[in-house]
Amino acid sequence: MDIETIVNFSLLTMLALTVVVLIRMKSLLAIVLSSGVYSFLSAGLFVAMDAVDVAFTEAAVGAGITTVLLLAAISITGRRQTVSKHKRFLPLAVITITGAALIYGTLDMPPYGDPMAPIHTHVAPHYLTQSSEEIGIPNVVTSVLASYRGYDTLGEVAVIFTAAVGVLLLLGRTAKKGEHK
Amino acid sequence: MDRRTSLIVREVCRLIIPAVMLFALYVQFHGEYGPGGGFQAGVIFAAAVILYALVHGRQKAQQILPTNTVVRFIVAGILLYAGVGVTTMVMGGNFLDYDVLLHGHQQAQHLGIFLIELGVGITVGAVMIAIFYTLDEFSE
Amino acid sequence: MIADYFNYWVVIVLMMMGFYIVISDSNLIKKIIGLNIFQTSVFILFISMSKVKGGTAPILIAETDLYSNPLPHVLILTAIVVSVSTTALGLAIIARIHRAYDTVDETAIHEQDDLQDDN
Amino acid sequence: MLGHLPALQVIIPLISAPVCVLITRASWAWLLATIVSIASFVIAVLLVHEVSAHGVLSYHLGGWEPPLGIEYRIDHLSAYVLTIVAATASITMVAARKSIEQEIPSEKINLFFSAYLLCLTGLLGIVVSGDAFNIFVFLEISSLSSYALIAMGRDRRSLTAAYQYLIMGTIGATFILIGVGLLYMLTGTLNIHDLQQKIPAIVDSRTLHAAFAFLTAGISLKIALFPLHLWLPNAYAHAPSMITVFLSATATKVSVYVMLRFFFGLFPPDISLEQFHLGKILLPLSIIAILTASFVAVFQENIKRMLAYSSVAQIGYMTLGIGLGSANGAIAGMVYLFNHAIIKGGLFLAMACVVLRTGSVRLEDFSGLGKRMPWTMAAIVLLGLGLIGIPFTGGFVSKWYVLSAAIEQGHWLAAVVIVGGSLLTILYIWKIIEYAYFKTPVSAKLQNLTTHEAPRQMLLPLWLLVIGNFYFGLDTSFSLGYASTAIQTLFR
Repeated sequence: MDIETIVNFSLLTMLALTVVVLIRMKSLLAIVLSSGVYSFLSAGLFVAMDAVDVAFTEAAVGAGITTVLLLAAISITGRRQTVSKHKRFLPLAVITITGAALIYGTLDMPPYGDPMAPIHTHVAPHYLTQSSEEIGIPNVVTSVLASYRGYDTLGEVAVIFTAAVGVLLLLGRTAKKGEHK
Repeated sequence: MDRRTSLIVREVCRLIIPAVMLFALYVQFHGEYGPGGGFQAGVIFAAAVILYALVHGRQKAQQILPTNTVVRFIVAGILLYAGVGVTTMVMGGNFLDYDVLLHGHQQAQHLGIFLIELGVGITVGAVMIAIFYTLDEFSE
Repeated sequence: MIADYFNYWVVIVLMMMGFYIVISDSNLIKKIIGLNIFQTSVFILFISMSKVKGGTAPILIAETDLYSNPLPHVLILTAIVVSVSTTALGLAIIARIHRAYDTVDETAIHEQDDLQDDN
Repeated sequence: MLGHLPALQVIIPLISAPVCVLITRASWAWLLATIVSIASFVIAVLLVHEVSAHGVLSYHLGGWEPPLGIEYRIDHLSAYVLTIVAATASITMVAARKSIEQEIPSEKINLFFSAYLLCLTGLLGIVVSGDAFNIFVFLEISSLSSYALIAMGRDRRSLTAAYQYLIMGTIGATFILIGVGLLYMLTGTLNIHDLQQKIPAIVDSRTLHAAFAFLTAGISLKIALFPLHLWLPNAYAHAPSMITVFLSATATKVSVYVMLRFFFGLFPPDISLEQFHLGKILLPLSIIAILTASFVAVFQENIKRMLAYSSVAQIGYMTLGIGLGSANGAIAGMVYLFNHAIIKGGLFLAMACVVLRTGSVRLEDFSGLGKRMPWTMAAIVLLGLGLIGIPFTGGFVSKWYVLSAAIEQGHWLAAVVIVGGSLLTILYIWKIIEYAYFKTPVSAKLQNLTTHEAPRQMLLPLWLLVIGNFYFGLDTSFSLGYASTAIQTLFR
């Protein structure tokens, strides 16, 4: 086993452990912090898999902003998780079926890291070989994000704008007047 | 938080916050060469403002950067992005086809990418700040 | 075989654990956290696809020609933004629910709704 | 300029949404939203003509050839759905002003219309896009904005409904994302046209089967197909009146479009039907949806919720048509989609009129409304005839084609269910008529209320839909003709 594989395996194991612990936790504060840890570990995994831009974003957003928002939310609602009866059987059945469908789907997947997989041989080589000519910047992720698929990024900005409009609509100052109940 | 720790925290933040903001600018304009870009820069910039609001109180942050201004920044960012698209359309290209912006092909792509990344950065940073303000205000 | 798919299998387990939290837990905030874990795990699935053995990050340098696939990275950057947007909106709705019901527990909310007659 | 129409269809509402945030006067925000909706309708009509004249339109965003860049691809199917979405959006907006001013705090109306414009952007963006991931992005724009819009309802239950929808909707979207990811993994492309060329070669791959399963589950959640429909009745019952009108006429219709596009466009139809047995999944679920949801509707005391359950049943008719697995079945499903947008949009618009005047949609509060709001109630009756499927209405045309497609395929059970569902529809529509015309108000509050007819600004759009219901019962040249061309292009 090479060093890359070992790093991968151990990060994945730590991720799994984090979720197992998180499922069993009762304190919302601890849960929020563990979910931050989860994001942070995934950011590490993204670095190990060469996705530095994604890792950067995941660390800033998943571990950073999301955690801050969750903390602000539990300061509104109180930190104690109310314990009540959980449904167990149906959710377990659902995830077993879904998980099984996915595992079944992996059986014909190209092996992990295979450079000859279709995903690496159709459109992607064009980005990697032509973008220095067509765009002229070294970071191919930026080239694809801002130019080849720049329209998706406009959509992404629209999504986050939608979130802002939604939050202002729901919680903005005057919400107190038209109170529900 | 008692006075003494808060003094230390404030002094540390006085140093950190400008550094974080500078870093955000670096990430914004260096995304073409290394990891980073508008989105990450916006988030980092927002983190600096949020840090300021956590240390000095949200009201103080809002005195410097009022909610209304933040909302205007959100709108400005997204309009800048879409505006680049409309401009390329008016200049005879397809939507977001940067090539028509300037004569040199690569220079045009550079300009387009620079502008839309700026739009992304402004909107994302402002949205994060606005959401934090609103959630925090609601909790009072 | 195992080394070829180990990544994917662990990721599937992670996804399902997140999904389980969403559909089994009755605390509204914990559901959102479950959703985050579910989505983050899907991101890991995408990034796993993009990896090329022996490749490097897709930032062009003179020393190599072997890079990992940049496209899934771009897709996941967008998906991360979508995910944080959903979280923010979900939390805003939860804050309002807390004000209206004084609880963020699904079962307790249903009980209150059943008491109030339908209008 | 005509060449830019596909992009303009989405960009105009997209740019108007942030502009709308800056407008402080409520009536101007409404005006902007209305003008933009009508402009989208005009563009949609122009696109219908362009597609008829020149065939498929392809627009390369950013000037990059697909599959390198994102493509907008407009064929008959997308032009047809664009027209429905933009037309109902325009009618909704024209009627919306008074109702929204009453239900939404005035300082927030600009944000509210901005969210509406984003929702419209998302829905139109889904329909014009020829790129699987881009569809996901616009799906999220429309979904996030509809969660926020639904949560603005007057009752606190709108909040829980919005939350429930957010959770279910995000699960659905994540499933679609997984499906798209697996497809990309197998083919290396996200472009739908390109995927269509590549899928036949990998049809035996188990990964492709998994992708198909995840797309089916995700889209079914978004469509609210039984048993994944649970979010819909609450969301429709508690959303602001005009948002129910808008979403019922557009959002689930666009989800049905996504189903058609993915299973008869991205996957070639014969592969979806013969290799993956789409029909065997859709048919039983649709049949159960028609029967159970119609049955539950009969017992509802809240009429908005009754009509929402009715929508779940009507979606069953559409997926039944698609599940029949023939071109005629899919055409029937599309005609159903067309007429149901008119009928259900109209019925919910009538509910908005009633809410504006009485503040209630409880069945017992409808007592005596036949006299007090004659025009609104008459519209409910006429649209109700369409919902049941009485001859000379658009509803009849759609039921007729689903029925004959079922018989053509020899699905007698489906045929019986189609008729049985109509009988149940008679029951719940009759309940409304009974209260409105044959009962006198019991509560003192309502007796003293001097309820009068809804304002003309709402009645005119409402009656436009009523007339549409009858017009498209007689003239099917667009509703049926265009749908046939659309499906035949896909099945060829």
